[in-house]
Amino acid sequence: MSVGGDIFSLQRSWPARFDFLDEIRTFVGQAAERAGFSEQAVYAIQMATDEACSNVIEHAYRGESGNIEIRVDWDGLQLTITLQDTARYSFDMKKIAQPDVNAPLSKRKAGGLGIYLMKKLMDEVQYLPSPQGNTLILRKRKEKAV
Amino acid sequence: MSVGGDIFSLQRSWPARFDFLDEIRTFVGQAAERAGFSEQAVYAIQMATDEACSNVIEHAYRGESGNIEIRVDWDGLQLTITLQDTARYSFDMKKIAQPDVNAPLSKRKAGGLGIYLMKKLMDEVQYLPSPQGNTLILRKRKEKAV
Amino acid sequence: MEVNVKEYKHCVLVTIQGRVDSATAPKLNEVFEDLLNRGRFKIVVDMSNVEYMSSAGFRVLLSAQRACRRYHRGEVVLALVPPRVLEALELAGFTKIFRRFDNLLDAIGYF
Amino acid sequence: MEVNVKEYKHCVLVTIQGRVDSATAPKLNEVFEDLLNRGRFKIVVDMSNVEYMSSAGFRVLLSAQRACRRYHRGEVVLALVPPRVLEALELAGFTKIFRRFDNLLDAIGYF
Ligand SMILES: Nc1ncnc2c1ncn2[C@@H]1O[C@H](COP(=O)(O)OP(=O)(O)O)[C@@H](O)[C@H]1O
Ligand SMILES: Nc1ncnc2c1ncn2[C@@H]1O[C@H](COP(=O)(O)OP(=O)(O)O)[C@@H](O)[C@H]1O
Repeated sequence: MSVGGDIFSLQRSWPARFDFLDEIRTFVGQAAERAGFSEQAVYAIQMATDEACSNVIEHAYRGESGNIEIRVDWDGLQLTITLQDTARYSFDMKKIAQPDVNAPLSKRKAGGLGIYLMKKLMDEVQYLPSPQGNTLILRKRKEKAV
Repeated sequence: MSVGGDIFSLQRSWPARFDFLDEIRTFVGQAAERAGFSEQAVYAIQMATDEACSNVIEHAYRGESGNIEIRVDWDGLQLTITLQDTARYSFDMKKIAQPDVNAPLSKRKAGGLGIYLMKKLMDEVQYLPSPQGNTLILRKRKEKAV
Repeated sequence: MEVNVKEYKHCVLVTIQGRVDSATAPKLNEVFEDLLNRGRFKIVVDMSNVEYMSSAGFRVLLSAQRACRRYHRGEVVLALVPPRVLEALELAGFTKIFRRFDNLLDAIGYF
Repeated sequence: MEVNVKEYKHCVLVTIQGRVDSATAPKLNEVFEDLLNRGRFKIVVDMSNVEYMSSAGFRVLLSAQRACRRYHRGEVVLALVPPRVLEALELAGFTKIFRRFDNLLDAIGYF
């Protein structure tokens, strides 16, 4: 079997609760490994997905119950993770200010790192809000083998 | 070969200088190992011999040059280490006060541990002074195998 | 995630084991809050057994650092940060905010 | 015998390697003398790599302890004492005079 050679799609759904983050990271981590990503890239993909799901649970569902459906697609070149919620709240991602990661301690904001990290960790982050629920798409291309 | 089974005698001579203590410990240590003593007993025999030689160099030769002749005898039951010097000074071992090893720090004397340790580490310590030089005999019986 | 606290004369060693995410970060925060309430502002965090830490964990570290550095009364330092965690901390600009040590003795001895 | 010194904020770590006997003890004594002259009275001695120590070494430790404890200005503590060395220290009654630690962190953190 040529690692990363097989094209695949996986899909699963989890209750929108923090205690499922662990399972979700395992799910996308295994997919990223199957796609042949490096350990470093696998960690990045897991972290970006965690940050995305944490935001959905915290800011989109805001304590209401619901699900997050996660779909992972590997096309041989890039991994696409699509998060689908049916939450009531959405936001305008473009209006979120970037955190100043060079600010000294006294000027650092408490939060606001999630989206920033997602964008740094992935090659593409796309947010599609809708009244029926929101879609977040995370993409990472395979790094060239060394 | 049954360890500790062979009876043997070894003899060597060293200049009465601290920098030979290392060799002397190796010499008696190897003999004690050959006699089948435990690692703990080997260490005790090395330490007692070191303390004895240190005393000869420091208190008997007092900076004068000379030799220490060491003979090791293993008779199958006990190891006898005989130290022979030709030093000018001797002393009365019975008159040496035992250190108070239970004294608190403020009451502890700086030295005076050598003879005490020799006696604790070995089964028998015998000192035979003479105008031609002094003999110190250290004996350790083989502990029973467990 | 497991958190262990060992109190030394001049500092406290907080050892984190496992994964710190939105689910577990509150427990970590409680540990720091307790130390701060008891006036312990010099803190070494042993990260060597952290398998994962999300921004929820970073947030806890940042707020602890802010509380400890206030009035120059102390500091949070990080020891033995695993490479993956370090990369994420770097992205977040946290390596400028936390002194790091690559051995625990130096970290404890720093205080 | 090799002796290494690492100075921390509140204490000094003295690491002894090899064999301490009448030949090498003076070198160990110099290290302690130097620390005492510089007002460093809180000393952790890492004994883990001591292969052998005779009463000449014990004497050096005792005199350092006496100097450090004077005016309650400090203390010499021993860390990771190997079993054979410990047995001899016990015979000499030194285990009552030196606090011991079975890990370096606890020893450094004690000061
Ligand atoms: N899925 C989401 N739904 C609604 N609002 C969101 C969502 N994700 C992020 N936000 C908004 O964007 C802000 C920044 O998010 P983020 O960078 O993850 O930092 P944090 O969650 O720590 O505030 C959040 O405070 C929230 O207001
Ligand atoms: N071989 C020796 N020749 C002469 N005097 C000795 C000898 N061994 C020991 N002594 C005397 O006995 C004292 C106690 O010896 P010891 O217990 O080894 O302690 P230390 O050598 O540290 O003084 C010595 O100070 C010395 O006066």
